[in-house]
Amino acid sequence: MTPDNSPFLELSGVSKRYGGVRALEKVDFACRRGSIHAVLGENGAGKSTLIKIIAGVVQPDEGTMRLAGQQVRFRDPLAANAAGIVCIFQELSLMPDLSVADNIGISNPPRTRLGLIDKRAQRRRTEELLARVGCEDVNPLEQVRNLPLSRRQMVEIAKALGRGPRLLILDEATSALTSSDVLKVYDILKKLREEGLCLLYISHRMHEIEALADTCSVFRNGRHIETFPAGTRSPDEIVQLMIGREMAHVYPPKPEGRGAVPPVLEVQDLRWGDRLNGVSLEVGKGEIVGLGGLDGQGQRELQLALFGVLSGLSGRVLVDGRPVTLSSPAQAKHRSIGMALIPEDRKTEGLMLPMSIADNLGMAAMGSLTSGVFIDPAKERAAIQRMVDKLKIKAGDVANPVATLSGGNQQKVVIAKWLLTEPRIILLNDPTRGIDVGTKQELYQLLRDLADAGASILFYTTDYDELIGCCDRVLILYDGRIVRELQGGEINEKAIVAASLNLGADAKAAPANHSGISP
Amino acid sequence: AGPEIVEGPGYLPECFAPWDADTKFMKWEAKEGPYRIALVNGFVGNTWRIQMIQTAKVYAESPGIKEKIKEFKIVSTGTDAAAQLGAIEDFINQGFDAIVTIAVSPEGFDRVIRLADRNGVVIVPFDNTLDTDKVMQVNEDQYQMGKMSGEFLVKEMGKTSGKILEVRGVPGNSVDRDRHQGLRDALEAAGDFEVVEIVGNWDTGTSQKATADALAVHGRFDGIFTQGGSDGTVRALMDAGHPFVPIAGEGENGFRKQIAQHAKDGLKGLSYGQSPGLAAISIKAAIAALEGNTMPQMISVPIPVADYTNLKDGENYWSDLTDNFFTPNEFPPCDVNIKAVDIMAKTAENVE
Amino acid sequence: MNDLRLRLGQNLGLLLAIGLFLLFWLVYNGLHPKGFSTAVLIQNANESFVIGAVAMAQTVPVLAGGLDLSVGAVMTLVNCLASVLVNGSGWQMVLGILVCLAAGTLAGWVNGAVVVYGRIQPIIATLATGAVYIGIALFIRPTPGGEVDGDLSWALTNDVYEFCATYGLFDDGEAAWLAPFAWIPMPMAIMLLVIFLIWIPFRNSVTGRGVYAIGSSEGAAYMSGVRIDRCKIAAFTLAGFFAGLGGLYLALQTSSGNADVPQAGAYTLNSIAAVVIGGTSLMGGSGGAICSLIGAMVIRAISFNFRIFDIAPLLQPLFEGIVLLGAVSIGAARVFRVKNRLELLG
Amino acid sequence: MATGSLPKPASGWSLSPEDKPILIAGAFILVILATGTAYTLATQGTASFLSPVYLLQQLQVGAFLGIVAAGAMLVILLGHIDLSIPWTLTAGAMLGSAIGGPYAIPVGLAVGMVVGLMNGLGVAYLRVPSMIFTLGVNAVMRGFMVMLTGGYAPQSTATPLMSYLATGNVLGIPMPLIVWAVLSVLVVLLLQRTAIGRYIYAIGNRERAAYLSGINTRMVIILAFVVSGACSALAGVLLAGYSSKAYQGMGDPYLLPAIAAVVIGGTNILGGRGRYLGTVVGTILIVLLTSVLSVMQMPEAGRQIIYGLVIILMLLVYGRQRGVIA
Ligand SMILES: Nc1ncnc2c1ncn2[C@@H]1O[C@H](COP(=O)(O)OP(=O)(O)OP(=O)(O)O)[C@@H](O)[C@H]1O
Ligand SMILES: Nc1ncnc2c1ncn2[C@@H]1O[C@H](COP(=O)(O)OP(=O)(O)OP(=O)(O)O)[C@@H](O)[C@H]1O
Ligand SMILES: [Mg+2]
Ligand SMILES: [Mg+2]
Repeated sequence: MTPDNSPFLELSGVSKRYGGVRALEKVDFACRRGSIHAVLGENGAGKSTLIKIIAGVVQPDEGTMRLAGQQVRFRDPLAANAAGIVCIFQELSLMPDLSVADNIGISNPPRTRLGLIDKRAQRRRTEELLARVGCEDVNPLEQVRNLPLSRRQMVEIAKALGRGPRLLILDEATSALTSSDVLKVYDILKKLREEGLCLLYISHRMHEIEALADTCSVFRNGRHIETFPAGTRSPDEIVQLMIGREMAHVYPPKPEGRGAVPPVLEVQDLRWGDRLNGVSLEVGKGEIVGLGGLDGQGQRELQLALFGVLSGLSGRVLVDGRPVTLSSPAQAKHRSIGMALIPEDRKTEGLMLPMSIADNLGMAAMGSLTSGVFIDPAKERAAIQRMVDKLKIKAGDVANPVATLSGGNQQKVVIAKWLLTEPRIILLNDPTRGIDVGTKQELYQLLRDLADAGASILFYTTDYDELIGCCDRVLILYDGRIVRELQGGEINEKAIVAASLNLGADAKAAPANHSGISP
Repeated sequence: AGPEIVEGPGYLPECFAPWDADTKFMKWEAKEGPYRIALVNGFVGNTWRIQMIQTAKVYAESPGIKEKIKEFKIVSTGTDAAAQLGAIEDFINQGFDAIVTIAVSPEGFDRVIRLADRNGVVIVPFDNTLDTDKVMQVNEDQYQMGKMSGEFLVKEMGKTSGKILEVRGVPGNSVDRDRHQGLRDALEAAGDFEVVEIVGNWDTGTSQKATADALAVHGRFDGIFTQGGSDGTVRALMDAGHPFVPIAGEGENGFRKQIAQHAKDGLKGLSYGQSPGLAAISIKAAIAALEGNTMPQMISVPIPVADYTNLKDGENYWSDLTDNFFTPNEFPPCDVNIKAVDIMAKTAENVE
Repeated sequence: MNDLRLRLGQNLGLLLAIGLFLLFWLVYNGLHPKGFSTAVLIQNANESFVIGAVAMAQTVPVLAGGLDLSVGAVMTLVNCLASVLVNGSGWQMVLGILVCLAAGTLAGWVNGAVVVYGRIQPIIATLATGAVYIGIALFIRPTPGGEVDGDLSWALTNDVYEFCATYGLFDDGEAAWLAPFAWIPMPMAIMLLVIFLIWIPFRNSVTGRGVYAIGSSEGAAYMSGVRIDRCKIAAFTLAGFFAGLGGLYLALQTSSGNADVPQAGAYTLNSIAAVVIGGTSLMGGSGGAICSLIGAMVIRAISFNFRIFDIAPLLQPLFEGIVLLGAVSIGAARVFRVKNRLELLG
Repeated sequence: MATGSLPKPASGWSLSPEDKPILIAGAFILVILATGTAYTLATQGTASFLSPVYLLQQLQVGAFLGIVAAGAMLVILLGHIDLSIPWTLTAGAMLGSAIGGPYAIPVGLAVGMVVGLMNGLGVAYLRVPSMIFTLGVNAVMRGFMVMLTGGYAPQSTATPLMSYLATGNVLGIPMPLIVWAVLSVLVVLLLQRTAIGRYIYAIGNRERAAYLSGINTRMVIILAFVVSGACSALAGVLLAGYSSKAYQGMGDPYLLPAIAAVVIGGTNILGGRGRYLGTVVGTILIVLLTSVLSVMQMPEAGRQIIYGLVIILMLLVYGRQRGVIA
């Protein structure tokens, strides 16, 4: 099914294999100018491979690509870029030590007569681009490493815009954005569409697709399944196309009317620098407590603090009523506390990418896999197999590097690694980032099962749906403090958004960068 | 103003012997004492240099010299020519009267010599000397050491052909070059010898390993010349079960102990010594020059040599002391009487 | 104001190094009988030039995220080459100097090519090429020696006045307009020229910034369309040029060449120390050649003080080691201020 | 991949990237021996390089380097480097023999461990790059030894036990080889069968993730440096036994060859990947190459060039590193 007016980009018969894995199989694909084209599919369906081929990052094994009618083949991203193809990859492509301005102007900066970089002009251009994505608050001289993840993603978008794209590709480029930023991105993308750009949009967030896409293409197992105009299929139908089967309920049912549960984790007046300003909370046995709020209100710091990563804390943390001092993850992991943290960035914080899947799975629970000083191979193999089965990790061979797994399966490995330690308190930081709906559903079920088995879960997510669907209680952080606790029926989008903006609290306006959103 | 070139004979010829008949004599304007003298060492980190520094320190404190020195400073700059030249220039700037030095490189002193001459400073390179005749230098004759060793080997082997193992020193160094040349000239003059060359870096372990390899591959040698790390060479010989053969080497106490112990089994050894005591003689020469005496441009210090026939425990080697120090240290004609045992092992008894 | 604070914050390491240098250098000059004189300045500048150039050489590959263990070897190679080439008539000398600089640059380019096209880790690739360069240096100069033009050597190791006087420039250096600059030591003048004509333009070029980008995140740089290969080769090539400049100057300073293996090794290791003391991260991405030049000057200024203070000669190496260890550990103070331990981990 | 804890399926002809360097280095060893033999056949008509005496002797001498390289490898696997090897080795040997008697060896090893502990503390707690901290520690140890030697010249003679361990043999097998073999077994067990071994690879791959996995990364780093220090000191003690004395600067010829041996054996210089067997093969390669070049009386210039080219060549044939985006 090809669009009627002539396609801007056209792929025919494109295949790509990685060893035995068929990432793409005889794919025909086309997209038009002036439209937003969504690419959908499960984890590992081949979406990223598709756009990597378009963007010149990898070379197809066979097939041809035509751009505006011309046959093309890109050696590297630079060549694709020259042809007007700009890509915002799933993995951020910013240089953390360089300033925002240097990042944005990295490949084609304004130059002086001598051919050197014109710093002043570059700065001006950076300010314009930042303004265009609504990030006026970011200083162009600031090093990117000092920006929070959500700002970085916005800088990434500004950078892409600065390169004058004809075809703009966003591969899960919004996965770390807060909903207010997402709205800004919507506006930008719609404007670009009007300007006649061709946009490829990959996201696992169905409502983003609904809000934006003109056309949708679904991929499954490396094959192009179907392309259809947006709105002609219901979300359930789309999901069914993606996973090739019927979807049950996304979220498992919450347990009803539970009585008072004894708190396992208690936090009293926790403070850290200017990021945590007196957080107090309790998490009971078997409870899933959501952490909500705008991004960067101290949720990440709270979890890191509990996990022993931060120093210079004040306040009290009690586990099972006993005060504990946590000064390292090793201590937090210890059986007497039994804490686990699923970190935000799986590639740098969760996994040793070049090491095998098996090694990664065993890494946190090494203590329980050894007999005496030596690792017990039988015990280890059994434990790993158990986790692969339990989380349905799609891996050919657990001796392969974990880097060869798709993002979703990598995330499962991170979670499985911690499940092996049999944690009683689980801290989750955006665990479903960049994960397809099918896998998400499995994860939600898993969390509920863990809670039912007695674990206490503190679940930070930027996705309201997850807070609503998954959590027994939701705590909203604002400026390093808990401003609102929502329970039962109170947990709805309106309440969450209102609390996140700290509306209702006395006249304290939301910070400038997050204004402009109406619940 | 730099030194004047004058006619000999020089001052105290029994100590400050001219190198050869062609050696020029130099004379600086006499200066009032006491003097400020600096010793600019390069590399530090082997026993020889440490012994040299100790000797210089003790000598500067010794009666008769102490009174003539107002300030005595020692710095080690490491194997960095720029730093060494910088240090020398710095001491010239600071107004020192004489600078005694072991050159990191035999070249490159043109600039500091120019500056020294402008400022009337006496520079005395010793041990690793310079390839120039513009300064007064102190050394033992390295070529002669090689030659003497070659002649000794020929004499002890009692034949005019055979296979000789030559364990060389640090490649590229002028000392290595001169000793090597001396040996080769002596052997060439005496007959038809096959020489196998290996590099021992003047280091016990390296020469031991290189010797072991050569023995394993070449089988038998009739004589051995080793520039340094001599005890390692002998040890390799013993480990390989190679019969003892005539050997010429450095002045390490360990080597002399081995000779003394095994001479009767055939380890007929010669031990010459590049003495750390050169530092003391150089200081003495610097003072003599500052006092306005006529000095040879190149001072030849007699080579302290001993062989298996005249080794004497407690006199030119010490069987109860560590292997590492260099036995020849004192030069009575120069009134340098600092014994190696006194500075390098004075607390050896206390250590037990 | 805000910008200034940001810039200062991004250059704390450099500020610290400048502070250290001033501390050591002012104490030294204060106690030196001829402190703060041109003679002392010339001597200090001469002594610091080579290590400074080699430290700058080390910096560029480090910025791109790789160490160059061959800088000392390239320096030595060019030093030996210069001892053969830099003499004769004026034009021969100019040609000799150009050939020497070109040789250093070529050696650097080879390093870059091995790293880029051979895809070998820089640290190990340059360990190997360094051995090759030393071997070539030994072939050129099996024993130390050679002859470098005496006048040139004298002129370039003194102040600007002496340089003009030697070559009869600007009324033998007496020109009135020259007076304010006459005291500047030639090595300092050369270094300033190199910084302004080579380093700063490089830093502000697309390729130069690409070097920083690669050191910061190679994958991101590639995705951003940075020409990785070109930038890496440029980094190593520029390193070769700087190292060659150091070797050339050493030849002028010593009017000879010396293929001294330990000396080459010492220069390489000192260059890394200088880079660290100057505040350039060994991980790459931030810092710069000027930082490392200051770092090298700190190292030198420490040893200047050994000639002023009376320290027992056999204690000096220990003292030196402790000061070095202290200097490189100063950055560690940061560790105790960091409240988020993740920031310390790569 | 790094440790291959679970068996891999037979992947046909293709070698695992970990095995390839080992086989190639092994083949190169044969090339070196063949070249040497051709030389001796031509010059003396003997094949001395193939004689058991020569080979055993190389293994005996290689053991010193092998022991140093074992320690160096642990540190390199972490993504660090230990430049303090030369003077740790020397200090272990000098202080060990200064004490003498039955305590010589324990004291020597303890010295190495203390130096390693200093390195570890500096790297793990102060977070100073190991490249530079160990360089400083090396300078300090050298200064310390210089200070001790002047005027105090302690006893430097190796004890009989040290000499026996370095030059004795059991059933014709040189003792150092046995010591090396025992150490190797321990290192292999450590790397492959203990949690610490896994942690070393994990930290070498990504320290941040290892830390967040609840690994006490500081302890692991310190431990690796302590083991490296102990290995250096052990080599020093044996070397003192071999030369029957300890002396200044005895460790200088060991640093670069040890690093080269580790790298030629296929260990990634940036950490995280490498097998111990590779280090053993790399050691033997370096020792044989040195020895053959020495016997062939190759001048220093040629020797340096050959070392450099061999390293580059080996790494080139090992296959080029992964691209940037892998
Ligand atoms: N570099 C690679 N080496 C080996 N296999 C790869 C590689 N890159 C991708 N694959 C394989 O190709 C298939 C398609 O991957 P791709 O990244 O395109 O999926 P995706 O649709 O983007 O998934 P996700 O939604 O998880 O991002 C996967 O099964 C993966 O195993
Ligand atoms: N280096 C590699 N070697 C082998 N296979 C790989 C490699 N990289 C990726 N793959 C395969 O490619 C597939 C997709 O990888 P990719 O990282 O593109 O995931 P993704 O589709 O983007 O997933 P997600 O949306 O979950 O992030 C995986 O299934 C994985 O098996
Ligand atoms: Mg993808
Ligand atoms: Mg992915």
